[in-house]
Amino acid sequence: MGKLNLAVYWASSCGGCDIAIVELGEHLLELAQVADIVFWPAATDFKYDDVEAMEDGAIDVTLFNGSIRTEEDEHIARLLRRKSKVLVAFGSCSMEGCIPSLSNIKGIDYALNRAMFENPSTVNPEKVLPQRRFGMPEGELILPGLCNQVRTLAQVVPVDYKVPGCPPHYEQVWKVMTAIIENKLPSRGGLLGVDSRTVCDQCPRKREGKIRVERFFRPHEIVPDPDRCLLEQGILCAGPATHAGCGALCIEANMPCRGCYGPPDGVVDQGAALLGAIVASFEGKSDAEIRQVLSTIVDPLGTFYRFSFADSFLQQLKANPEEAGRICASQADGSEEEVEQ
Amino acid sequence: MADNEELRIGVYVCSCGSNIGGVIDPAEVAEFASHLPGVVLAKDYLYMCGDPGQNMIKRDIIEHKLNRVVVAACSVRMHEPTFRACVAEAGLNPFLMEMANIREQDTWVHAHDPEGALQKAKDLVAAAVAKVRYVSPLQMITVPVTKKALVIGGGVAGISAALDLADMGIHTYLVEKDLSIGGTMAQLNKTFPTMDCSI
Amino acid sequence: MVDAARHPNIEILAYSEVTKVDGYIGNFRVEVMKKPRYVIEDRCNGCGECARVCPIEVPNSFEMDIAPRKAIDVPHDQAVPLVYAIDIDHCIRCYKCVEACGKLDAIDFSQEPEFVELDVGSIIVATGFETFDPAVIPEYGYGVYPNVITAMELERLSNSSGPTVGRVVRPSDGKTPKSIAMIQCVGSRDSRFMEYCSGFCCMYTIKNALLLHQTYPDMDITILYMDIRTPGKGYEEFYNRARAAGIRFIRGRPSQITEDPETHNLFVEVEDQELGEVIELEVEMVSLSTAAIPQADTERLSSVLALSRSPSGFYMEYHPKLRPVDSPSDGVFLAGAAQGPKDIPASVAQGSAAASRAARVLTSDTWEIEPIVAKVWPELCISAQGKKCGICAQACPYNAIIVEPGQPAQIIQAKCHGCGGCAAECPHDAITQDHFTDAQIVAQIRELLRENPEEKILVFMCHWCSYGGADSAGTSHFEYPSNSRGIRVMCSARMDQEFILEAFRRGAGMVLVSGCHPQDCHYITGQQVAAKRFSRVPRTLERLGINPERFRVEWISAAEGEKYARVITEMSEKLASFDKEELRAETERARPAIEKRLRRWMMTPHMAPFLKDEEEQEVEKEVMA
Amino acid sequence: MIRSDELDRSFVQEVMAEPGGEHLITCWSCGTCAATCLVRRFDPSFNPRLILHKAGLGLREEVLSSEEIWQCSACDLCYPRCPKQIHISEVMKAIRNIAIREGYEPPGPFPEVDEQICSGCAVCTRACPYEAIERVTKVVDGEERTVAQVTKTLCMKCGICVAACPSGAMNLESISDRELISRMGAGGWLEKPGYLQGGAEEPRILAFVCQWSIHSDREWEKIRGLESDQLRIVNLSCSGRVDPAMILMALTKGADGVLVVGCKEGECHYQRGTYLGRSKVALLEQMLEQLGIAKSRVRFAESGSLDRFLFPRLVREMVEEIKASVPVVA
Repeated sequence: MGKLNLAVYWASSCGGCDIAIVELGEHLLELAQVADIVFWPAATDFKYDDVEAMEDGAIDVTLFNGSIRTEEDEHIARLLRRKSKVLVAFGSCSMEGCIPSLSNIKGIDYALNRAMFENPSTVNPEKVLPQRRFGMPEGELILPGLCNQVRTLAQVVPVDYKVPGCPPHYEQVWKVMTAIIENKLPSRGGLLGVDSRTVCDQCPRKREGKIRVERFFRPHEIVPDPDRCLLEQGILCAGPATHAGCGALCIEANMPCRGCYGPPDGVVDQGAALLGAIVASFEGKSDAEIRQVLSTIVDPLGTFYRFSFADSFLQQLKANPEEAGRICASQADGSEEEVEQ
Repeated sequence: MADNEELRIGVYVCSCGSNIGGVIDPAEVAEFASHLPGVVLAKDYLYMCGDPGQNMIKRDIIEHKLNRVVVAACSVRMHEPTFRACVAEAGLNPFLMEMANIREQDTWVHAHDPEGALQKAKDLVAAAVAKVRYVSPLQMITVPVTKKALVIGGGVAGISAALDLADMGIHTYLVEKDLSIGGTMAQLNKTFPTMDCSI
Repeated sequence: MVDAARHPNIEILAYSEVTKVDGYIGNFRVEVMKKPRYVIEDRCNGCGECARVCPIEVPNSFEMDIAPRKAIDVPHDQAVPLVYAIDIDHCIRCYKCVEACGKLDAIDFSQEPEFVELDVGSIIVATGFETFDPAVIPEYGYGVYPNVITAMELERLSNSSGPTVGRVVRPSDGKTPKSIAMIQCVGSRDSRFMEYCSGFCCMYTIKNALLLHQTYPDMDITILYMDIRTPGKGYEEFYNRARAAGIRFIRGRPSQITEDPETHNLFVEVEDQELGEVIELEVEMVSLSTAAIPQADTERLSSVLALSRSPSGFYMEYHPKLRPVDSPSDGVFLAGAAQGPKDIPASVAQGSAAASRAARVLTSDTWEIEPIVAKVWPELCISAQGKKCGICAQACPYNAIIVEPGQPAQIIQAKCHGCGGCAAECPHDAITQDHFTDAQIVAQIRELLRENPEEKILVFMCHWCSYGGADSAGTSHFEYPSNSRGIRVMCSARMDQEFILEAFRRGAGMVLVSGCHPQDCHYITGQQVAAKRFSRVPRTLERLGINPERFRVEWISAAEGEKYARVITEMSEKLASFDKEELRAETERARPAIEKRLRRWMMTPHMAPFLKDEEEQEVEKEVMA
Repeated sequence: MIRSDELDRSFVQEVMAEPGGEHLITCWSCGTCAATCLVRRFDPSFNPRLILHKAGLGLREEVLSSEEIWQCSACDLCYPRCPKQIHISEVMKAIRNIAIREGYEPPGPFPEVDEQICSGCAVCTRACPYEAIERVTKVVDGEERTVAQVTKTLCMKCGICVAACPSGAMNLESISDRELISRMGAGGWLEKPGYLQGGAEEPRILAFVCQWSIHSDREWEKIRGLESDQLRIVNLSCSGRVDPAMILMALTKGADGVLVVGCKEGECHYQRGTYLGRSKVALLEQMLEQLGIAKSRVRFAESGSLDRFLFPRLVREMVEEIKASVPVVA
């Protein structure tokens, strides 16, 4: 058997997922013995042209991280899909939208305005917005345009596997790699690099089980008892509605689970599941009391859907799928179709 | 306290059927009382307020020259007038009779604790005997009577009372807080069981 | 009504209230406030011209507020006296009535409340009852659904002199209902509201049902009841008539009434107890047979007349069986529903009974009253020595004590009611009270605490309230621990601080002083005098080194048997928690200081021997001899 | 015929000695509780008055072995109405405690825990109004783990745990997710386009109605009759059973509005279910607002024991509000 062809791509994301692969450390040497990395913009010097030149299906496995924010992201997603036998949505961004997709709540115009004008560290007196076409002495420069919505990889192209995590834990990454190397990938469609059940299953904290809180705290407001269930101390912990796999990493650092491993098996909407769990965990004996408790949940939408908004019912309710992939209004110049070619 | 008079106290412990006797033994109380200073006679009886009981007291006052009487029975609010009248009929000043409440304030509330109830009865009798040593004969105060009546409330009860008094020749004021007398009755349609008009 | 108005010996003071009562049996002085009618009684001839021109309509409480009357009007045509009155809160002062009255000139806007004083020998309280407001039972929807009315409203609706001239109609649409449900025991027999049975509701409901049946033979009438109570002569026969007439009776207490918002019909849900099934009854109207409750001013009048009230709030009789129309105040009698819910025959009978009880006094020339009055030891009174004092006079609620410098205080026997407050207040023990002398009381303290005093609670009770409360605990058989020992005095005002100290000197485990609630005090301000005195006792005890928790003050009415039992139980529990050795030690330590405080007894007649045990023995001998 | 020797006086004492049972014999059988009780609507054989009466007579075996004693959910609707102020559910609890000691068990079915999925996260134990779920440590597939376990003698089968479980490990057959979703979508109702999507003349409303919040059969019939293309009614065991995911799913499909009807504050058949339902909807409202979507598309409404024919008005109001709101999708 010849060596495997592997590709890694980084679309719109923070880069943490690439780091998670680098974190494999010495395992990378083991990997190099059995696989060739044929494309990894962050680590190797291959160009898009090289990929275009490959035969369709030439790549055995592509680990695609990052969300689909720009026309370039979409373009490469389609390209890699064509060239890959197995396309893996790697990390929370490509799997379910993650933090970037929170910008869908207010929309791209709000995001641009915030980033380009309102951001305190930005000085932009001429109110310049990023342009798709830019005239240079050498000729016109065309930059990838921003799409209306942030999408998951699966919302753009068919995806074979998903690896959750923001970023995926390196031990889980190695498990995925091992499965790829040993050709032990399960049947298509499932999650890779996870454990069964939820974060609570891996959480060592003591749960009394009958305690209902009277208010919630944000993590900076109290120092919780490191041995007791955070929810029972009024910290909004997403553990009950989050897939196991990280080994309760944040909780070990006395911080609540924020839900980056996505919904448990069989659960469609992570935020809705978390909402149900949170509601069960506080005491409210009257309308007024309930409102009082709920007022201590700052930004419920961002809290319950921190990682999964792009993959939620609410996203569907908010967005028009037909508009999602269009170049946003402030950059649209009528030539998008041309670029798409 | 009458000066230089020898105290001759009679103590009468009522059984009140089983009301007292069902919890404590009145004879034991009487026996205890008989040893108290000044007591010349202590008896118990089934119903002290009945004629035989009262007659016994009257007879004893005369026969044994009793000059103080203690009746251990029910509340003064119940039978003090009875026993005052009783001793008065035997020639004793009614204020020389004292009662010990061993029913309402003892056996009726301590049925669960007969021992404690007995001790309490003895103490109450001893206290009444102690008090009666210091009582003096008193004369009732006679006051004049204004021969007029006031009826407060002009409903059916008030009107009925006022009419009866008025018919007896007593001038009666009928005070009504509302504009008209008649009260609730006047508001009613026909009344039961005769179905006649209310006004 | 008319008989009363015509009787030469009856003087009706309508629209008037009793505001003050002084005196005693045979000799009451009563202040009555005549509220202004703004119509001169003597001039008004009841023609009604004024009402005809009056432009203002106000709710008529006689019609249960379901119909209006004019701002100048009579409550109803047969009013006695037939004198008009102006509802001044609603009058717009257009003076059309003045014009209409014309030459009679009976209208007088300048009227003010007028106070008259009456001297009477006896008083009969016949203030009646009120009906319970069913709006406090949300599940019955009174005040929410227009077609849920009270039985009193039904009385007015079906009364031919009422606002609809006897035509029974639904408030929602003015139509005669085809069906009606009558619900019994609304507020009565309900421990949330009135524990008692109001007694006459069964009968008036049956009466209303029969009347409706006669007038509207097709009306579907249902009576929902828990028990039908017909314990009067001819009453059960009356009930049989209703059964025979086809009135439907369902045994069961409805759980709720709901309304169809469109038709305003009502759904009454009730479990038919015989069937064990829930029936949902759709009716066009519901009548609630509401409880009879004490008049709103019962409390005010009870303090004016020094009457007590039963737990139900009605006036309390002297004795429920033997003296049912006597009040605890001599010369004051009770009649009718003021004493408890009663139907008309019973009220009439009680009116006659009260009249005859009152006549016992009123037909006599003189009356004998108890000689339990205060008495001064002139040689002990410092006023006689020319010193300024007068504390006794200040304590007397009846102005029965005259203090003149150089003279001993003087008690006016006829004015003295015998509360004993002066005797307790006198700082020189120069006053005592007949039949409740210091020696009589202290002798009782000694006997009651002769054995195991530290195990005992010594209780001082006032004759009218807390002694009655203790009796009432007895009649109700409320059990409590047997270690309390009571001493009765007439009023808490008689409970001298020296008696409390003496009790502790004798080693009493605990001491309770108890009396009437302030508004119930039989001697006007006796309780206040006592309360002020008792408020100082804890500090005194503290200074003497006695734990003030061993002393308690409670105001217990004659009706509060439960409270009496509870207080003794609580005190007994507390006493049990104290270490008895420590109690005895406390007594020993405090004894010299207490004796120092009691040394005045060496001067007071009969009292010296109580201070020293040996001398006690001697006096015993002396008494024996 | 009941013979006097079957009347066990000691049973009365036994019940009264049990905490909560003190008031057993204060009852004089007025029937207010029976007429109030909602359990009777679904099971006419249940009669709290009769249970108390039988217990008061001393019919020990009959009472302890009856299925009825397990049916009182302690909604306490009857308690404030009882003219003798008897806390009937407490008396019932006292009787049940005796029954438990004697080994009696209530009839099922009960919620089942899928131990393969359960993480022992304790969400259900906190959610349960009756403290009827414990976390127990046991061997599952050869591994020791902590999982939820339902205490049958306490469970009232309200389904709150089913809704609360974030990983779908709790299931009660009659009110499972699958069952509810199939009722929501029966006849393709959900797939038809909504008003806001430009596919319907009038807003289409999906109503989740707590079965206890509609207090009479007559009214249920009337409400059922309102079902149409515009209105779909899914009855729930309790408004606390409502699943936020189902609400959101319905909104993304053909429902313009989702109405959740629960019992009035203080009248919830399962004590805290109505608060759970209300809280879920309140949070959804907040999130819709954050998203800039008219929050009138979800609503929680109370229906009290005294509210009659309220439901049509609630639907009408919702329809009007949705029409007045700016459509989100052009």
